Amino acid sequence: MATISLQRLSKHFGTFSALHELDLQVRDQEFMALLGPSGCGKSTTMNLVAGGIDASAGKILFDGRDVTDVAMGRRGVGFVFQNYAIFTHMSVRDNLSFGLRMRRLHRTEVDRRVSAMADLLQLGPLLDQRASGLSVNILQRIAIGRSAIVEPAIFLLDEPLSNVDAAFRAIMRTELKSLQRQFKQTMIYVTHDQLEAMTMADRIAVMDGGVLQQVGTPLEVYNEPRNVFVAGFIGSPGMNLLEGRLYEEGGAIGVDLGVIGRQRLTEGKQAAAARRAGLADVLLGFRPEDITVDAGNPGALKMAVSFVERIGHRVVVHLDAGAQQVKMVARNGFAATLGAALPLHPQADRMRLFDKASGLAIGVE
Amino acid sequence: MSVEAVKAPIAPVVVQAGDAEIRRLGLRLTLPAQLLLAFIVLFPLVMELYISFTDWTPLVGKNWVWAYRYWNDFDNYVEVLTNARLWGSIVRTFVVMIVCVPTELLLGLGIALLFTGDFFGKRFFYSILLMPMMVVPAVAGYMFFMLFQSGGPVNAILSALTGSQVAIAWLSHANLALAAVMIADIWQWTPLMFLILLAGLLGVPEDQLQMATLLGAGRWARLRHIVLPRISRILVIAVAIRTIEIFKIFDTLYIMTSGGPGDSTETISVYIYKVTMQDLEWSYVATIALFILVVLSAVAIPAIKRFGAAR
Amino acid sequence: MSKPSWGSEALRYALILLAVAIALIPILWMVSMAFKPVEEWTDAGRTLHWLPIHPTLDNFRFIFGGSTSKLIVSLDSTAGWPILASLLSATLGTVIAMVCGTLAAYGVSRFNAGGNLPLALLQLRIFPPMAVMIPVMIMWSFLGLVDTWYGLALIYGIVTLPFSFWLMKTFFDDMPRELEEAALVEGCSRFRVFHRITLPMMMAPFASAALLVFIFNWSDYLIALLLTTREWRTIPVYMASLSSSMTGQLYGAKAALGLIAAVPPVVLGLAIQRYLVRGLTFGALKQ
Amino acid sequence: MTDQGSSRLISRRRLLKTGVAGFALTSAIGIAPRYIRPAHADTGLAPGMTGGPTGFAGAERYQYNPEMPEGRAIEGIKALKAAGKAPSKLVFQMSEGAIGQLTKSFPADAPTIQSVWEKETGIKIEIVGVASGNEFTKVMQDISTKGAAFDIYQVEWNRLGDLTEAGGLVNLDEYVAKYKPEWDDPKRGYTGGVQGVTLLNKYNGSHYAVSLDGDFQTWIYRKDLFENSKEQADFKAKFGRDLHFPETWDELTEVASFFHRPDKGLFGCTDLRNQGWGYTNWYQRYCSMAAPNKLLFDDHGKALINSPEGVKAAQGYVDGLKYHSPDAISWGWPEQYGNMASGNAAITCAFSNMPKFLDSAANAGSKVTGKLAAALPPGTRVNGKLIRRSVLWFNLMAMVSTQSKHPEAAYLFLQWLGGSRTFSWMSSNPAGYFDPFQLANFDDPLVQQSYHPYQVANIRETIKRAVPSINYAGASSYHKSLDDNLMAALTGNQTAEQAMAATAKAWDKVTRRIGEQNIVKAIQTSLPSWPTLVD
Repeated sequence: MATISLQRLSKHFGTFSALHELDLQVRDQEFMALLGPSGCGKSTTMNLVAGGIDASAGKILFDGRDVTDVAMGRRGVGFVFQNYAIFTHMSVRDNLSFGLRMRRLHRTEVDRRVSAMADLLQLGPLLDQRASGLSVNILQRIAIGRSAIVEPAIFLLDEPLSNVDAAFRAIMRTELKSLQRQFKQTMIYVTHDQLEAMTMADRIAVMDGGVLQQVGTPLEVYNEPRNVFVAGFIGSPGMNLLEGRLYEEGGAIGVDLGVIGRQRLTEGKQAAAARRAGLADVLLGFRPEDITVDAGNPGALKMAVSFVERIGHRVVVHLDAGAQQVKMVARNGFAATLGAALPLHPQADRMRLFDKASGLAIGVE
Repeated sequence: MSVEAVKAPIAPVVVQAGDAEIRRLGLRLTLPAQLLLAFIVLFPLVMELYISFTDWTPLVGKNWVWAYRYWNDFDNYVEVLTNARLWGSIVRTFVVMIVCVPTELLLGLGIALLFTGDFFGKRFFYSILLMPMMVVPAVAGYMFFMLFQSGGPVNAILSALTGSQVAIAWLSHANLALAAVMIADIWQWTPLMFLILLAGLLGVPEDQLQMATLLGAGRWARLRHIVLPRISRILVIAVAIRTIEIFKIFDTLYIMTSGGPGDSTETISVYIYKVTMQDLEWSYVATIALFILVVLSAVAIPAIKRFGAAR
Repeated sequence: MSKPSWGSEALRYALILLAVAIALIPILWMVSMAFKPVEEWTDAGRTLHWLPIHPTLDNFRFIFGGSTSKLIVSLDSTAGWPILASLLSATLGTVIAMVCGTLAAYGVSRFNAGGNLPLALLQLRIFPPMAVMIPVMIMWSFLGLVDTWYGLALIYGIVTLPFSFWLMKTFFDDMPRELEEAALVEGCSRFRVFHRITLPMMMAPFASAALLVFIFNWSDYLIALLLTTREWRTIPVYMASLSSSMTGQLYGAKAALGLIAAVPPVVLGLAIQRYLVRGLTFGALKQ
Repeated sequence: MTDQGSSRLISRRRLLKTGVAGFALTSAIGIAPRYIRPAHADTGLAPGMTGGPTGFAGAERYQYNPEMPEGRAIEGIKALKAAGKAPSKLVFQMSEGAIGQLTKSFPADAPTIQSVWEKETGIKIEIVGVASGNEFTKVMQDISTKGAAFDIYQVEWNRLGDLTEAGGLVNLDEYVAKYKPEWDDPKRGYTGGVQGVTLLNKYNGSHYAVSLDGDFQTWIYRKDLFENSKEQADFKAKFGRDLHFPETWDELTEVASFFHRPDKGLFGCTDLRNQGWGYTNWYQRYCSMAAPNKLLFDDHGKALINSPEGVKAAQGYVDGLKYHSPDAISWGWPEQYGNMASGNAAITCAFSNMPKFLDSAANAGSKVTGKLAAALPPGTRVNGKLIRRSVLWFNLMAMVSTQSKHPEAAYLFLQWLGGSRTFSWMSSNPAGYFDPFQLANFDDPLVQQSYHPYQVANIRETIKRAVPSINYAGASSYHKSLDDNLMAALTGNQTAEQAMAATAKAWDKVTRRIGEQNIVKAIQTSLPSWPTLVD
């Protein structure tokens, strides 16, 4: 059992506020990803949890136990550094057994657990090699094993894949995920790569500018972005956001996008929320993947092709009208001629509304 | 910071240039050094080998080339192997080594550890702590000669600390004199250890220390398992350098005590100096020199090679 | 990383200050002695004074020939010449060591030349100079180099050659060769390459190495003691003659001269701090 | 003593008068010797004199004419110059502490000796100082490295044999014959006449050196302490006898221990115990242990020191430490003089010049001015007779280097410098440690003035009781082993017995190396100069 609960956790470096009143609950055995652009405060959060730095304000609780003032050595957290910080002057075995030896465990016990861990990580044959000059995925295993072997309640990983080449990342990701399942440990995983977050995390905490933006499962943050930042940050390319005004016409509600055209909204909680909001300036959001082109169907949004990006299996079509741009992801067979105006049909149930002023999603609690 | 020792020379820069040309160039470049080396090695070797079989001394008033007239077979060699005072000086030199090198190492390491992390005045203190090793050794000798007078500062400080009138005659008592010269050496050369080891410490990756801490390692455990292993090579180098220098120790010591009282602070170099300049037994000294040369070649050089190879 | 507690900080300062004190006291004593008048030189049987009661420049005047009424002792020569002797011999010695050392280092580092030279030089470094002084004295007397500043410089150059060689070698080994290679491909002569590209890049390391070598030569006592008799006695050798039947050891004069002798190394040493580690470890350690 | 001195002065003036009368007469008859110039006021020379210092009271005593060794030397230089064989300068390697006697004027209004020589000959004297104690090392360095740095060496007398054998010294017989230095002049010359010259200047029957010193170890004590009534009372109370300077070594132990108060910064005795110098005390103890002398070798060159006497001497030497400064083992004579000067010792044994330096108004550093007195060395009672022995040791000599391009000129300078007139003037000069040893020196008022009558009288008496230390080939080795072993005994690394046994063994080895017959010969030649006087 290990839950982490961060309560109004803040960290200032002088006048700069690296983290502002973060509230975050991590469940037991949960794989929580801290996602955000660099400087969003995720690493700060991690270091606070690890105990590497002191909090300026707020509390850190492990299983309800306040550890805010506990020295990092005694918090019992496992840590995997960006570069793994392997003790390259030691053998693999000594790396794995380090934590146990520090805890003065009996030799036999140490050996038992080391060999167990080695089997688990398939490091058996390497045990007595010097840790220097091993391949990254081995190093990652050692790094994880070294921390896991002391059975920490919590496991922190600081962008472990950031200095691994792309081709290798896929393998590492799956390996990491499976390890996490085996250890059944609570993990906090810091990354700026949403792909990693999406594929591995149970839940994602999206952060920006030291403020938590949204917490949720990968799908939640993808489908129900709480604000324009999350909408734009998650997904590649991010969600299209078109400025417009709400209008009402014959009981039906829609968004007036000016030169582009008018987009009617299907009745539902969004429309309801929109009504409640009154005829305000809004942003209409829909994902590039959720657009169909249908000349036959009327009431389409008209935008001209400005640029075509062909990325193998798919095509990203850039369109614009006036000052507004939209990206559309199509199958790679898609034929588009520059300058040609296309009739766009965002998938009705996938459209989202955001308050232009606050940037918050409309109709999402 | 990285470490390297005697390493095999690197392959030539430009491959397309002919080997012959490269060889010629390399030869030309190294020639001056080679000549100097030959100049200082060849003649001395031959000359010392020659007179080492004779009884020749400048006191006989004839040039060394006539030394064969004083041929005495292996007497000098026997003397080298049996002369109690020579061996006394050798043993004494090693005693100084065994006391000073570890002391300097530990003190140096200790001070270096104090200098990890940041604190006010770090740079300033650092510079001051380096000063002793920059004082000309001969000058340091005169300095400590004054300091260790029975009416001098050292006793004054001891008196102040103990509260009783201390009047130790440091340089007049066999063992105390030896202690005094050791203290002088430690004073002057601990800074070197400090300098080197601090450089080493700064080279230990921060995240590894952090990792060790996370894994529950305390101060000492970190020192033992992370820091020391990581600076081991540096330690070896530092120790090697001091060992070599103490093996040759002369200036400070000679000025403080000229090897006295009696022979109680006589080290190899001091002994050789006395036999050379005061007793003028030059053929005997030549034999000692050859003896040292043989021993060094047999011990030191292989050690260096091994150290160089194990990188 | 680990949060420093107030206590440990205090302890750290206490220990550092202690070390600093120990490092400074002998030096300060010499400084104080240099400014003490004759009467205050020895405190035998009396309470010891850390600072001069009546500070004076007499000691400095004295070693530079200015007579001080207190000392009825005449100096056959003033400290002027010895200081010059130390300067000249140390400087030329440095030039010899650095030129030969650098060329050889370049040859070994770039052209794999020299064969056993590196090891031989190391061995030369380890060997106690005292043990070869007899043949050296004989050679030098044969070549008429005894008691000449250039004779002294020559032996200095040889003694510090291993040092300059190894230091420069490590510098060359570290230096990226791409530039040289490029220039060579451009068709520059090797000399031009060395002169136009290598040397300029090597200036800072070279200078620091040279300063260190100078400090070593400047610090020598033993060799000068054996190879100079009269005109070109260096500072430490000359210092020994500063004792008198009237006042015993001329502590003050020695301290004054010692102070002068101590200045260049300290200044130069502090000036090249960032190269010290590398320098003093024969280039074995780099920062 | 003082009366004697003044009476001498008077007689001297009378003598001068008659001298002047003498010239008047001879010139009247018109057979004025060609070299006598009339004494012009501007030369300042006394009538009949052709050279020497002028311009201060008593200068005439140091003036000379070509009838005198100094004058002959000057004439010799002139001849050399005429023949174009004279150098423009001579390099003189001097023991550092003596240089002042050539370069500082004494009395204040007098010229310096150097200037007088340079004025009269035009030959510059370049002086190179060597720290005292390093003379031999430096000279051997010059000889063995062919440094040719010097025309004239100055080394202690004991090294004469070794330096000659090393081929470093010019045989001066030819010049001595040619220029007649008159060292053996019965009125003005060396004490002991021919014997004295042989002892000091000759080795193996030839002249190799010119003595510039009289290093007979003399004993000095603090009369302010010895004459202090309270001290006397305390002493009497403690030992039941009157306090006076000790006559025997045992008394020395008592008296010195009595005055030994280190806590008050006063040491009982501060004679030397250090390497290279201390063993003169052993000499004095040892040689006084038989009547008339306890010899070092027997007739076959066998060492006699491994004997009860040798051990007793060594033991006394070691035990003496307890009433010395704790630093004594590392103190050379500079420290010793300094210690005495600062008033921190009651008794010492030193070179005869100690009063000249420490009992001198000119020496601001000295706290004992006017408080010193001199005495004969302590001795040993041998069947009723008191044997007191000092030792002739060190004694700086000047020698001509075989590497000199101008040996003759160099010799002439030494004849001039070592002549009884110049040397009387020089040895009186408190700026250096050359000591008087010629008869003329002792009579000289200036010497009397700077050495004080009490010490001059003491020196005369001490010389009569001084044994020569070893100065023949091997001396360096003999003394080295004695020195090393005594030091080992001092530092407690061996007993007095062991020390003497080891030394005797080493001595016999040296004797074998050099050849028994040579040593025996040398010993025989030196025997006549051993004292016979017993009290």
